[in-house]
Amino acid sequence: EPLTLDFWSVDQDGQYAYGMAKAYEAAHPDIKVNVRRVQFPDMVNDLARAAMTGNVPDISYVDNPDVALLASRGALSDLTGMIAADKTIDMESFYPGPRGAASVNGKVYAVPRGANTLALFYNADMFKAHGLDPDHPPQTWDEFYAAAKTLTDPAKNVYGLAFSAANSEEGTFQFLPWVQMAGGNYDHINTPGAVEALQFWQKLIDEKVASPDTLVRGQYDSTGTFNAGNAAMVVSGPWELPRMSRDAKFDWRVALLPVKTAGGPRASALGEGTNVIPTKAKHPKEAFAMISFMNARMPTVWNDFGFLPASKVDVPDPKWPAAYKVFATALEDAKVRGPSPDWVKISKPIQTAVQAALTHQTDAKTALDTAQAQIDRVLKK
Amino acid sequence: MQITLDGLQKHYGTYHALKSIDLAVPAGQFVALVGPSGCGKSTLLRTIAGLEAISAGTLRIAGEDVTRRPPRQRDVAMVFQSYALYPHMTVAENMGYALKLRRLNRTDIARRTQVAAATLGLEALLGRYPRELSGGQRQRVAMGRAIVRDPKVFLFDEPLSNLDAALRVHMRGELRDLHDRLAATSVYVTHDQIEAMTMADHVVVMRAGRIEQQGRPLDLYDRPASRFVAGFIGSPAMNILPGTVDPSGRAARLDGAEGPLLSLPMLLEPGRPVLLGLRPEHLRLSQEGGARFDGVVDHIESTGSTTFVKLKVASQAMVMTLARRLDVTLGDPMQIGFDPADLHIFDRESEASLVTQRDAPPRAGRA
Amino acid sequence: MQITLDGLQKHYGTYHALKSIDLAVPAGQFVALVGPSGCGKSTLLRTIAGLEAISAGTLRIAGEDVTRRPPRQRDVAMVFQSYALYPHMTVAENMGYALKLRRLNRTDIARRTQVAAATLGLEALLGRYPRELSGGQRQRVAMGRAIVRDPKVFLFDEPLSNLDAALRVHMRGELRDLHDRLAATSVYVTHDQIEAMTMADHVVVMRAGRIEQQGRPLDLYDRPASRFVAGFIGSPAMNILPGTVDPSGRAARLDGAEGPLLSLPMLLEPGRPVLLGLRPEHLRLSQEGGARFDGVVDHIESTGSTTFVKLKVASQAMVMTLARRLDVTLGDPMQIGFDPADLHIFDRESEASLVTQRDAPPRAGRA
Amino acid sequence: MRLSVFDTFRDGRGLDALLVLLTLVYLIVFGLAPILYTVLMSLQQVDMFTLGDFSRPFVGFANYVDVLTRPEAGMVARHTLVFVALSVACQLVLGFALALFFQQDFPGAGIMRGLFLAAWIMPGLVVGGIWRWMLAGDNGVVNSLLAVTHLHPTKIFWMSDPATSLYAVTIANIWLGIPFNMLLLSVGLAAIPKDLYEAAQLDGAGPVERFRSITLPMMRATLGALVSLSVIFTLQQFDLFAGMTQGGPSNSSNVAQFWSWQLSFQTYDIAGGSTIAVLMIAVVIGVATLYVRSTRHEQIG
Amino acid sequence: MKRYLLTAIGIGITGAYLFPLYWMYATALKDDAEIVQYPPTLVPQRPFWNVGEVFFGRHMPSYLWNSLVVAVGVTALVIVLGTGCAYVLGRARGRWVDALLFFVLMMQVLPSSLVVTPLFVGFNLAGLLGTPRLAVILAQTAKALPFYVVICRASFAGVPRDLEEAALVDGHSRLAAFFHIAVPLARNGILVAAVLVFLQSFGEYVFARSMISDDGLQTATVGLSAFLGPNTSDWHGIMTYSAIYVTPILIIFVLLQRRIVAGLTAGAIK
Ligand SMILES: Nc1ncnc2c1ncn2[C@@H]1O[C@H](COP(=O)(O)OP(=O)(O)OP(=O)(O)O)[C@@H](O)[C@H]1O
Ligand SMILES: Nc1ncnc2c1ncn2[C@@H]1O[C@H](COP(=O)(O)OP(=O)(O)OP(=O)(O)O)[C@@H](O)[C@H]1O
Ligand SMILES: [Mg+2]
Ligand SMILES: [Mg+2]
Repeated sequence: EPLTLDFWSVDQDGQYAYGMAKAYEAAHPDIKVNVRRVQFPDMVNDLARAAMTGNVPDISYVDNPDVALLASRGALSDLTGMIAADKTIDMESFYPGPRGAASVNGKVYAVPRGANTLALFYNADMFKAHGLDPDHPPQTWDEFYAAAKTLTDPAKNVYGLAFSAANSEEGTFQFLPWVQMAGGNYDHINTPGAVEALQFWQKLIDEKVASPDTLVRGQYDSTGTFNAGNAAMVVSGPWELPRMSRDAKFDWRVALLPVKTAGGPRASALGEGTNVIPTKAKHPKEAFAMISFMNARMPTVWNDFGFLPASKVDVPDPKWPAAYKVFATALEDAKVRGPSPDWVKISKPIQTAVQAALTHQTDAKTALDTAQAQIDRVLKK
Repeated sequence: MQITLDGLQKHYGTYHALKSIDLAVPAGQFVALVGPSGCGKSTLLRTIAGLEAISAGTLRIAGEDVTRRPPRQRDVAMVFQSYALYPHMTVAENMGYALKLRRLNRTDIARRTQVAAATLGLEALLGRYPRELSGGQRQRVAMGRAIVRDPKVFLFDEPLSNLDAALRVHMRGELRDLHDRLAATSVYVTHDQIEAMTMADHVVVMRAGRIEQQGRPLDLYDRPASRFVAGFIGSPAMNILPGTVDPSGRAARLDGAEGPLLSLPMLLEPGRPVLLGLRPEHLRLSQEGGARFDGVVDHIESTGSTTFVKLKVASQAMVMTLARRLDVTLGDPMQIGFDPADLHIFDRESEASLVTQRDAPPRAGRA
Repeated sequence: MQITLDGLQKHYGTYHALKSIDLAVPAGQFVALVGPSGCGKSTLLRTIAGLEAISAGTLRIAGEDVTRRPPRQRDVAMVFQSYALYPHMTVAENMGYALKLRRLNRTDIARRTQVAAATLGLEALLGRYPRELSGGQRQRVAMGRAIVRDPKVFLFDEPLSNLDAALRVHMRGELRDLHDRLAATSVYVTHDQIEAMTMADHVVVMRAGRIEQQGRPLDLYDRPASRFVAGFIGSPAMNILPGTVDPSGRAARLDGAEGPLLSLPMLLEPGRPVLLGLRPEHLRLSQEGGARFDGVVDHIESTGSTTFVKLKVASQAMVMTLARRLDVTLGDPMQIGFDPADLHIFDRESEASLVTQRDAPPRAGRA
Repeated sequence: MRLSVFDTFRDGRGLDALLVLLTLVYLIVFGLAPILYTVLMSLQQVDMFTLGDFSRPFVGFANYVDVLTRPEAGMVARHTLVFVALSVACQLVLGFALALFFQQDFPGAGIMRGLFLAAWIMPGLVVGGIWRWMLAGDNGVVNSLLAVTHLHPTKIFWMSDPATSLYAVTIANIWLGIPFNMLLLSVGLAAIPKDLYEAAQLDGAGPVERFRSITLPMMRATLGALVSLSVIFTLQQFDLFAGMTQGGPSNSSNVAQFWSWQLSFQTYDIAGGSTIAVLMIAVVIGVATLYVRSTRHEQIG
Repeated sequence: MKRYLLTAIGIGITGAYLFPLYWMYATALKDDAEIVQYPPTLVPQRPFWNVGEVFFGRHMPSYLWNSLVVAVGVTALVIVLGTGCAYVLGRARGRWVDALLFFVLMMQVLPSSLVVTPLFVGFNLAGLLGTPRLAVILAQTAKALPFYVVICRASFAGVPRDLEEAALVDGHSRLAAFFHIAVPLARNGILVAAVLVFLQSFGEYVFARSMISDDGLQTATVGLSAFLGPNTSDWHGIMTYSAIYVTPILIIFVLLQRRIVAGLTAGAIK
């Protein structure tokens, strides 16, 4: 009778985990893979609760910033040894971002399953209509602001820009690259550059270049407004490509995020997650074999599931080749959030600070100082 | 305040509860409304109060058409048959509620409540809730609620039915006094003959949603227009026996084997089937003179002051009331006398009285 | 079934509603329970039914101690003063419910319900819900609920108070027949003198939670043990006037200016303050012989058959009942006669009767 | 004679005891235990990963100090108060108005009343989503209707303006609570004997006065139950915050229950979350006490 | 005439109130672009309706069945456990009753999301997680029971006591009088409370999500969350799904309203 591997993921039918499971079962008739869907925000809770009762899966998806947390609490198997013995997984082949997310204190607890990052989508038709050159999307923050300002057309309910500053991890995800470009990071969130980055966002909202609802909209809904023609540009990721090509009835294009000043450092966010084996998994060996199998199929994730490959592999005949090139470039500078076992406690003050400043409850500097104080407390512990 | 009802009708779904009621109650009158259970008395009161939508007809109070006026614009006080006490208010609050709504000040309310409570013997219960009262106490609170006000119109729906005799006599006097003092117009539903006869200026007899007869109390007693009214007014009810006018036309023979011949106070067509009515209290024992017939004692009951003798007369049952004890054995024969002027005669078919046109019999001074 | 109450007490919170009731109702007896409103009649019935927890004392039915038995093990049928009809059942269902609980089959239930409904004049209303009935109709349904059963014990709490006179007379007969037919034991609360006197084998007079006197109906009428019972039994109530035994000891003078002298049927200490009682129906007009005094007509009421004359005698009020009309004007002087044997005498202090020991006066045959 | 054991459960005090115990035992096992566990956790150092083992260090009231000294604590308390007070009051008033309206006899009253159940059927996630769309600043239908009817021509950014975000959630919550209030009040209204209104009318009471002195006191049992349950439900409302504002912008619409959830399940600080829950229990104790006291003045049949 | 005016007003009020419900249907018929369009379209311009795809593609029959099992189980359990308690608390008075009432109300105090963790631990120890739907029923019953008791108590308090006394005299035990007289007369409150409990349990989310791991036993509201991914939220799908979920229940309640809600006015007790 076939051995059953329990595989928890956040995917929906037809996405990564299901596709991989089908492929793996086809290749290994003696194995059955039972995929269970877990809500994205619940994954850590469920894994922790499962660890408590012992009903853990054999393989699970874990979001990048959560690996450190779970690993530090002993919930994840140390894969260092198995990877060393394995022929297909080479940690060095991963981009620095994904690689950083997978290891804690030099030990590897996770294998990246793919990656995504942020870039700037823009509506080339609107660029033309407003006399902007669609072949030269904005390169710096100033150009970016100017373009957004030009593109904003309240009479037609069009904002120049859409992005997300929601009170959730998405807000941190979108904000950190701008801080990093200005010379700051999550652990130095109140540097002058970071304050400037936040003030730049403030300006976008204050001047109604981006909708005030940016504060409550996730990336998906923000991009929806872009697709509907209510925003001329949107900061978002490759996961939107299928929907955009279906819904956006205009010439849309992708560009790298603008940098603060010409020649300044680039930065982008690292998204997507990893596959892990929980500590109490019943079939760790078989589980690792499947992880290895999945890793081997990294070149197909772009076309099959809309992920960027997390490692430097050749993607043969990529869909949306132009977009692929931009995102692959962006990924080079994508930085992992953390890693820190207390990432959520770092991320929360950042979200709050961003929102407090954008709604002018405090000024940018004070907001970020407050956040920094809270982050310091967490990091010192 | 005069109350005038014109062609009033009331339907409950398909049930026709009031069938064209015409009634005029002059201002200041005290009207008793009597009739068998279910004939529509409460319904009539409720339409006057404005609690039931009227299906047809008009209602005027003091000349004004109030058919569509809400109850509270009619200035009517009513004692409900079901009491309808406010369960969440004490006795005092129940009684003072109407006054409170009239914005009387606290001391006035307390004073008037106190007075009414004293009248009703409720002083000790003012702080109780209705659920802590006996049946009669509840009824008194219901009454108290009406009498603390001084409304234009009083409507009483059997307000004394649960009170003992002494209290009832007392309340009769109080109610009538109140009525006179306020010069109010009162409509009073009762099943108590004594109440109807002694309190009211005018009695209305209802039957199945219609007014059967109305008039001064003693007129109804003396000259009931129909067998129904004759049987309804007076207690025990009038003895009504089928008979046939004999060939002379001056007497009638009771139906049944060897029915006795009763002389009639008037001339009727011979052979006409009639109903002969004799009130129990108009029957006498073996008296010389006057009309007379034989009966057999069937049953005897005494209330102490009054004795009810049930008789068999030519196989028909009759009741006789005597104002004293009687020492007879069941089965004893008895000779019964009566004054022919007390005989009521009704058409067998229409049941209408055949003697209503005659004058009131000269009854007074017959002691 | 015999019902025996021994030292029964009932408290409602701090209110002492029944203060040690001792009562033995022999099997098959029909007992009337009378007393002023609020004296504890309903409470007593409810304790017999098992609806109130008894604070002290024991209750036996048919010799068995049932003090702590639930109502259903007592086989008691009760008519509630408040009716307590099931609002979600039709008239027929209300009446048949107890039978259904006894697992009678459907046709039996229907038959018995039908019979009871016919007795009560409810045939046309069997399909109605209680809220669609008039007050008297509801009361009849409440009664129907009790009489469809054949229980050991019947408890009636003012079951006829909302019925018209004719129906009431009819129901009196029916209830008494039912009682006899089932050989049941019945306890019957009523405010109606006639009901108590004519239906009951035994009358219990209650006052403020105690039994004041009990006995055969006419005994209570003839020999009330106290001023209270004297005033309570009989309607209109007995005239009770303060007086003082005169020096002869054979007569008493009514208090007040020029109070007349009434001869006494017995010898009392001279100068003793007493209360003199005379029933309105024992007073006569200007009759030669017997005792006699003068009064002035104050007010006259007539029910048709009976006339109530209110008199002023030596500035005290008296009522006289006459079994006929009277043609006098207010203010007329009147000479009043009475039979000294009808005089009741009570101690002014204790209000106890001073004549209860004497034999029943030979009243019969005084016609 | 005493009742037999069997009989006491049919006729005596035993029946009351039995009926009460059914509920009581169940609630002690499945209701009280988790509450005590929560209280325990608020006194310990716990996070997501130490939930299962009981040998956790006790920290006394450190968690309370920690939670209460956080910068957002005061704000959250204030928001919770506003949210609960406003929601409960409006639900009650609107629910009462609707119950009174549909109490009248007109064709379709029953069907319409049934339709009001819709809000109770819809999953919380969907309700949150719908209101989010409807109150959206740029493309929400509410703003669009306000603009079309010239009530408020400029757009209101309901959820992203800190001045309105709490009210946006409150509006949605009021919508959600109306059927509950309306239905239970309808039940209470139907149980009031008609003749009391009739008596009051004759006593001269107008509609307002009748409502005040008959309807309200007669509904005491229902109102007590309703208000206390409404307060508790409102204190547990979670979906709308999750669906509409996530407590933002920057806590301007954060309330105790959402904050407690955020701490417990977003930052895995179970101790902090439990602490807030225990503080909320204290509020409910007050509500429950008021409710129990109010039942003393009820009319019991 | 006035009655029809009232009907018209009633329709107006109901319409306004149900607008969010309409918006759900409208959104279900719109594509993603139309959903965010401004000004919003009151009537979907390019309606498309993928009921079948959502219904079968998302395993709705099995989800709905599981929701039904949970809801029926909870409602039955709550009625069995709670009705008697509500009755006693509505009838008796005194310090004990106050204490009980207080206790019962307090059991309602914690949101599901907080009690689920201790219950999860306890149920795991007791082995109840092996029968996850039963576990959810037990947990949700604890949540709904206080609510039900408090609501029904108010209805029982309104039943006149003398009716029960009449039943005792007619030959009922107290237990039987409770069943045959008190319960029918308090039925409006019981029915409404039971309906609310049923609907609440049908839509239960937190317990089902945590305790049921087998997708074949999962309930409908949890199935709904499948439309929300880490980077996607398929509003069109969510609305379609919930339209499918809401519509039949709504139809049932409108059809049954004669018995459920309209019975309210008919049942005046006194
Ligand atoms: N729940 C209660 N709390 C306090 N007192 C009560 C309660 N129930 C009754 N009583 C009092 O007990 C006394 C006896 O009441 P009961 O109902 O037995 O009177 P009753 O003789 O039947 O009077 P009625 O002829 O008016 O019906 C009354 O004075 C009443 O006020
Ligand atoms: N809601 C109703 N639906 C149908 N019929 C009703 C309704 N209310 C009253 N009735 C009927 O209308 C008739 C008149 O009722 P009403 O209450 O006026 O009688 P009543 O004369 O006061 O009788 P009672 O002396 O018994 O109180 C009765 O036959 C009664 O059955
Ligand atoms: Mg009536
Ligand atoms: Mg009584």
